[in-house]
Amino acid sequence: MAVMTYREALKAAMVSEMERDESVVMLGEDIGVYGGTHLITDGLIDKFGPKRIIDTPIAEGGFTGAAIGMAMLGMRPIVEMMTWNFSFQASDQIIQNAAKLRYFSGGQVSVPMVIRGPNGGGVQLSAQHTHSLEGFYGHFPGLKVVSPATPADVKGMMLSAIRDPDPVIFLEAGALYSTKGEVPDGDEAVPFGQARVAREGTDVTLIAYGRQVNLLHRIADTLATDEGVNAEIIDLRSIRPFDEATIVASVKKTNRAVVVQEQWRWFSVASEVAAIIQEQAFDDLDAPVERVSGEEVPAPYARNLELAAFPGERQIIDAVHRVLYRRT
Amino acid sequence: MAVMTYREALKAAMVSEMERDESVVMLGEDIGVYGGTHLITDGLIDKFGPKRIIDTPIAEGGFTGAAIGMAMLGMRPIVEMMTWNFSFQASDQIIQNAAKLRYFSGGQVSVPMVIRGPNGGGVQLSAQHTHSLEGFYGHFPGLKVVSPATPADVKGMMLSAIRDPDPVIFLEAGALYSTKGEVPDGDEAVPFGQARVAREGTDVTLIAYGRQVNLLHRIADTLATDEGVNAEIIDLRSIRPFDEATIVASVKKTNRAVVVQEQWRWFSVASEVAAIIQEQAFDDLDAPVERVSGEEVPAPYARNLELAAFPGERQIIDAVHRVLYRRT
Amino acid sequence: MATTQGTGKKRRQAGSNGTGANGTGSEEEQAAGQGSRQDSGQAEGQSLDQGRLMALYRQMVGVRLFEEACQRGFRRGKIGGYLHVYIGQEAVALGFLDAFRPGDRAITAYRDHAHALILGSEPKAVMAELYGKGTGLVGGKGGSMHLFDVANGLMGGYGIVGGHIPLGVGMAYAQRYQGSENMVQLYLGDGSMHNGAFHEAANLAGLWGRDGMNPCLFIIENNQYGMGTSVERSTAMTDLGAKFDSYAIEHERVDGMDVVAVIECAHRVAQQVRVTGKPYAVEAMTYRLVPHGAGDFLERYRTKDEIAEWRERDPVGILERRVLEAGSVEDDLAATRAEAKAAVEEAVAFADESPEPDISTLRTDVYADPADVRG
Amino acid sequence: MATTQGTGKKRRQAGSNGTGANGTGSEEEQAAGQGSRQDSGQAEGQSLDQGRLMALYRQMVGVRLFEEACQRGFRRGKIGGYLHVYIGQEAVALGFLDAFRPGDRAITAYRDHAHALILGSEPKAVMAELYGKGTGLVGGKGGSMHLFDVANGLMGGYGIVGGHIPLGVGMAYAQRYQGSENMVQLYLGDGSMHNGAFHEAANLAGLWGRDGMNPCLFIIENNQYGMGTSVERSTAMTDLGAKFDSYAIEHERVDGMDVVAVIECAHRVAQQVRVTGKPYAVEAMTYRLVPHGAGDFLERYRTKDEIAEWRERDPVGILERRVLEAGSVEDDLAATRAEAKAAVEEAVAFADESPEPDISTLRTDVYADPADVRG
Ligand SMILES: Cc1ncc(C[n+]2csc(CCOP(=O)(O)OP(=O)(O)O)c2C)c(N)n1
Ligand SMILES: Cc1ncc(C[n+]2csc(CCOP(=O)(O)OP(=O)(O)O)c2C)c(N)n1
Ligand SMILES: [Mg+2]
Ligand SMILES: [Mg+2]
Repeated sequence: MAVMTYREALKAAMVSEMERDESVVMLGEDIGVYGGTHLITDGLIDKFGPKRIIDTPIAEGGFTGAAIGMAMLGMRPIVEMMTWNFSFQASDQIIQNAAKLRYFSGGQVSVPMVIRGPNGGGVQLSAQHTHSLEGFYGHFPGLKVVSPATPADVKGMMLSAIRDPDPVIFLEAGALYSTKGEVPDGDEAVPFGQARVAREGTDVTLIAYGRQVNLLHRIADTLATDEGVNAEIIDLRSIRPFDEATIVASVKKTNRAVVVQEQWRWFSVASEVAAIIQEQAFDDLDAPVERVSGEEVPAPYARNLELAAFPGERQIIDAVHRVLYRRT
Repeated sequence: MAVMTYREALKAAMVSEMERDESVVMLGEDIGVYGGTHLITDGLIDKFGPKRIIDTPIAEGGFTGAAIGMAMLGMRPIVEMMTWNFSFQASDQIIQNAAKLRYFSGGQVSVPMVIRGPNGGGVQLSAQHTHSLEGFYGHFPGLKVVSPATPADVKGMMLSAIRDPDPVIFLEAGALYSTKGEVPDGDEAVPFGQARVAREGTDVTLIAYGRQVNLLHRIADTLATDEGVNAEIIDLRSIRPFDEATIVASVKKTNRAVVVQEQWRWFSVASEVAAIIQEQAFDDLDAPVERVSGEEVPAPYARNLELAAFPGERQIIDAVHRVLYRRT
Repeated sequence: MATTQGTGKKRRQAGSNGTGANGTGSEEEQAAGQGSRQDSGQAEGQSLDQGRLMALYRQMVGVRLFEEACQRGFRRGKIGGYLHVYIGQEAVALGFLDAFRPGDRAITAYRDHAHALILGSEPKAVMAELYGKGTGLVGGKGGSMHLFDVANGLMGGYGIVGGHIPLGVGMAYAQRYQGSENMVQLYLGDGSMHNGAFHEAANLAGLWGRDGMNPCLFIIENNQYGMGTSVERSTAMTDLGAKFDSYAIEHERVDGMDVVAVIECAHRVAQQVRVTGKPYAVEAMTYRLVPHGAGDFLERYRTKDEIAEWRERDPVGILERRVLEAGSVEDDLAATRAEAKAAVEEAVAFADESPEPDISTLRTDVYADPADVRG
Repeated sequence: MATTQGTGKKRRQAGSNGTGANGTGSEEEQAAGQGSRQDSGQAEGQSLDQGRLMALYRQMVGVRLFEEACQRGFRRGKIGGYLHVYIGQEAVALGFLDAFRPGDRAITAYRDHAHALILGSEPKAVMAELYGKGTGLVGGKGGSMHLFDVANGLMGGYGIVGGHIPLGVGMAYAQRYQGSENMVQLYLGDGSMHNGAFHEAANLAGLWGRDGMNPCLFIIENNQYGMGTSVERSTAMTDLGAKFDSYAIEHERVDGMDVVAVIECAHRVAQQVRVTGKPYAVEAMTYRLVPHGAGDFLERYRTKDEIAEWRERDPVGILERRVLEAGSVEDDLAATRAEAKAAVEEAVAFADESPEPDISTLRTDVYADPADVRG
């Protein structure tokens, strides 16, 4: 165990895999000479050289597609989206090629690649630079989609992602790059398809992923100290494949659930979670599953507006009170 | 009232608006000289000339973006996606510009445009040419998304779409172009945000949009004749803005709901519908909301596989039996 | 000129089916609402007199000081998000916008402060936008990357590289379709030219221009880098203007550090674009004298020497020398700088004191009808 | 040659960090598994003897008859979805694939039957795929647009215009990275060149080729139309080869109706690409003698006369004349056609009699691990 930042843990996983496996390369904008806009890849071009750390022009579709071609011949490219907001330009390559190649080639082709970068808002980047795309990409069969929230998970899931035989959409919590946490030493891969019980509790199940998980920890503490409410927190972390069992088991215990997400409500991860719970824990639910999502507006720039656009403690506590039938 | 095909009704709406309003133009691939790959625009270039019926190169992102620019200066472009499967190449323009321009310009700019074309599968076009994108686009604030299933609605909703001050994603049921139906004469615009009760019933609420609505009619008849079950059918038709009230009212009456969609289950329209119902009709539900969706696979080519990949009568009737607690 | 008449005919045709009339009408209204800029009528080759040079100096220094104030505001935490300033590139926008006429439109990427200020946006409103205030140019909703001033012809401020280029081409089509004599100034970075959106849009411009339906002037702000990637490391063919040959779009290169050279070019090519309705491209050679953005503190991708060399060609310095040659004295310049400084300080004070946007505006401007915002 | 050595060095470098070794190994394995094609070693300018011409005629007629059988199968409802045949364009793929070596890769769009057949795919398996049978080349999952035969070097069959182009460029990088001497033949249509994916991919190819890391041969199948839109109506600059100047990629044009001319070009440029590791582009002038696809029954976009003129240059006819000149007699040709006809009939019978895919295959090949398919 060592204490590391999310950034360091992420980098450590990629470096160890690149040292272990020559077929792993990286492509992206300013990941080499510049050092990476979020310094995730800082120094790697000196360590691995320009044939493995490939600086690209501003052509997300082109270099993502090229990486798919590399993967089809047995390489294991890691593509950096400087931020996921730019991935719409690559969505045709991701959705039409990466996700479907194994299928429409009748299993003749594999696409072992990782597409990674910061996702989510919170630093006033406004409308075009603020998206939370778990549901957007998670909708498509053939893709795997993960959203780690802790340094330990970002390292362990990146190890799994690079070794995965299928394309992985790796959505990093950009706002958490500098947060610290305990990280197991060595080769501790975290498998996909397993949610994490981040806090055990008995009274209500709080479900989230990415930076909202940290928000839930604060709220759970408040609820415990101020109201004696013992909340269980589930960090989804793997969006596709999705772990239904862990959520359902928790709700069968607590009989109440609140799902929190930064992304917009309509046709989202929270919609699916609510649908799953009512399907599989119908008789155990003492209240409707509550959803707390981002406001139905493009992200605004002004600080006060941006804060109001994302789920806040007040809203979440109100939702908890509703499922507990308590007055706020 | 006149009987028309879905294709004729769609075309009639666009032609009448083009005659009424000089600012309406069309852009797309092979919509002019060729006549339109689905003959929706057949003959229009002779009628309106090449400045209003604009044949484009194969550059979905480019001509969709150009149409956004036209709309920003007060024109009302209608962009044809030859099929919606090609719209991933335009998704950056649709999601980052069309949807958000009014917001990040502080209301200085409007984008009155329609993007239309056939959506959904069923004719063995296989993985890259089979998508049902209601949830995919419906997720984004700033867009309006509609999915008409009848000739009357396709005409009435196209009239509303062209006159709408905001960008409209107009998802036509490609498989239904040749289906016939009664269409009101003249200027009968169908407003957005209102679901349609396609069949009144008392025992169970069946919810769908697009070509699955016709499937539900067949099933409702079967249920009525074979089992004396009186199903209510709701055609969502407007995906964003969404009509929650009509669904909730129906479920409060029937106490049971089955949602059917061609699109994949995860993070989809059916997820949202189930979430809404359990939120707003929790105490009225006698059974969990059932979802019947497309198989979690890219669309296969072979006829038998494709049929197995889409919701079939058997699956839907089984779901109805489950919500009715009947043995199948 | 055949082309001209050809275009004229085409426009008359457009007019004849009614759109011309409509179009022109609305265009004129807009023009009316745009006192802020008048084309200087600078003719080809004609040299600039002292008064004009001094006026340009006032504007350029105004932009430079404004951008420096932005950098301070960012360091002091008053400005959030991303901040991209125009320091070193001022002569490009200042020179081309000298040929901007009422009813014309300008569109650019996120490095957009200069374009707004030169087109006549209130410095107070621009700074307030950067400060995220309700008095901002777009009400605090967009910030530095999304400046819009439609009344003055600025159609934005965009954050996705390449994404705004098709919009500009479509606007140029609309102008002709509506029967106006106006044009679009489409600003783009060197780095954006390797993006597919550029290729698709430029091809449409060339195609539509063949029928006189695309009065679009592509202005390449070639500051040598896309973030940390030099032109040489972005493409094997580094003559960016020549890339327009693929679309049959004429092009030339201009010294983007010398506003006088830019102005000469701007008026000449703008005139051609207006008359022919065909697109044209100018590669303005310039340099970003400061980091790409706030995150760019290392600048490993370029040397101090390189920056120093380009500083010799700082557009402000070059214009200063020209103003002095034209007969002004250092005191005039100092006085002008002082005025500009005062104006910027006023803008900063205004931004600082302005209130945050009213929270009720969070849900406005999503749709024309607020009732469409649901959930 | 400096470039060669330069490239050689680079490859050795790649090798020295181990990938070369790995790569070459795996490449050789694959090569071993690919008896089906051997490079004829046709050298520059060298003319083809009667035997070679006859062999080419056999292949070309085989493709032509296969495609005609597909059209019948579609009309009879045996083939669903979209069907795009290669009739009129046979000389292009046949000529370029003559320079294909074990370990090379080919990638193309949806008009892909010819490429599969020429690379050695079983006509039975190809026809069965079109018939949607479990015995099909990809198990009935892809259909006409998605033919894959990885063992023979065919990396697909893609339905989204432009979408496959970046993949081919990435494959060429991988080949060099893995230290092989192989190359990629990247087929693209004239219509795809106006798509952003082409621009971004070609720019990467030029950039990577500068370091000898992109042995990619772009083969433009210029059949004059993208569906119903002619090259002239798609772009104002119709010299498609010249568009590669924007990426510093060398190019030439070849008569795509004369397989002998194509073969001469193919071997010469393929050799250059292998040696230099740099991309190269050839614009093959050809013509689609049939409708674009099944939906294209009106063909308003071209005249009967135009089609008739091009029929004069039908690649089968041109090759026939060459074979006869070389000394064969009409009987030989008739015999060859009969053989080919029999083979196609056999393929059709096989496809017809083959069973539908087992329903259990619906959920296979989504992920490597079927357990990842959930819900
Ligand atoms: C599609 C996309 N990819 C990446 C980015 C991140 N990014 C912002 S500015 C920039 C460099 C753009 O360079 P250039 O076009 O030359 O403009 P300049 O900043 O030099 O004015 C990049 C890569 C983006 N905004 N959009
Ligand atoms: C992105 C995209 N847009 C539109 C289509 C529909 N479409 C299929 S083939 C075709 C024409 C392509 O022309 P070209 O590249 O010249 O190839 P050809 O068919 O002539 O061989 C079009 C527009 C598509 N498949 N993909
Ligand atoms: Mg630049
Ligand atoms: Mg073609």
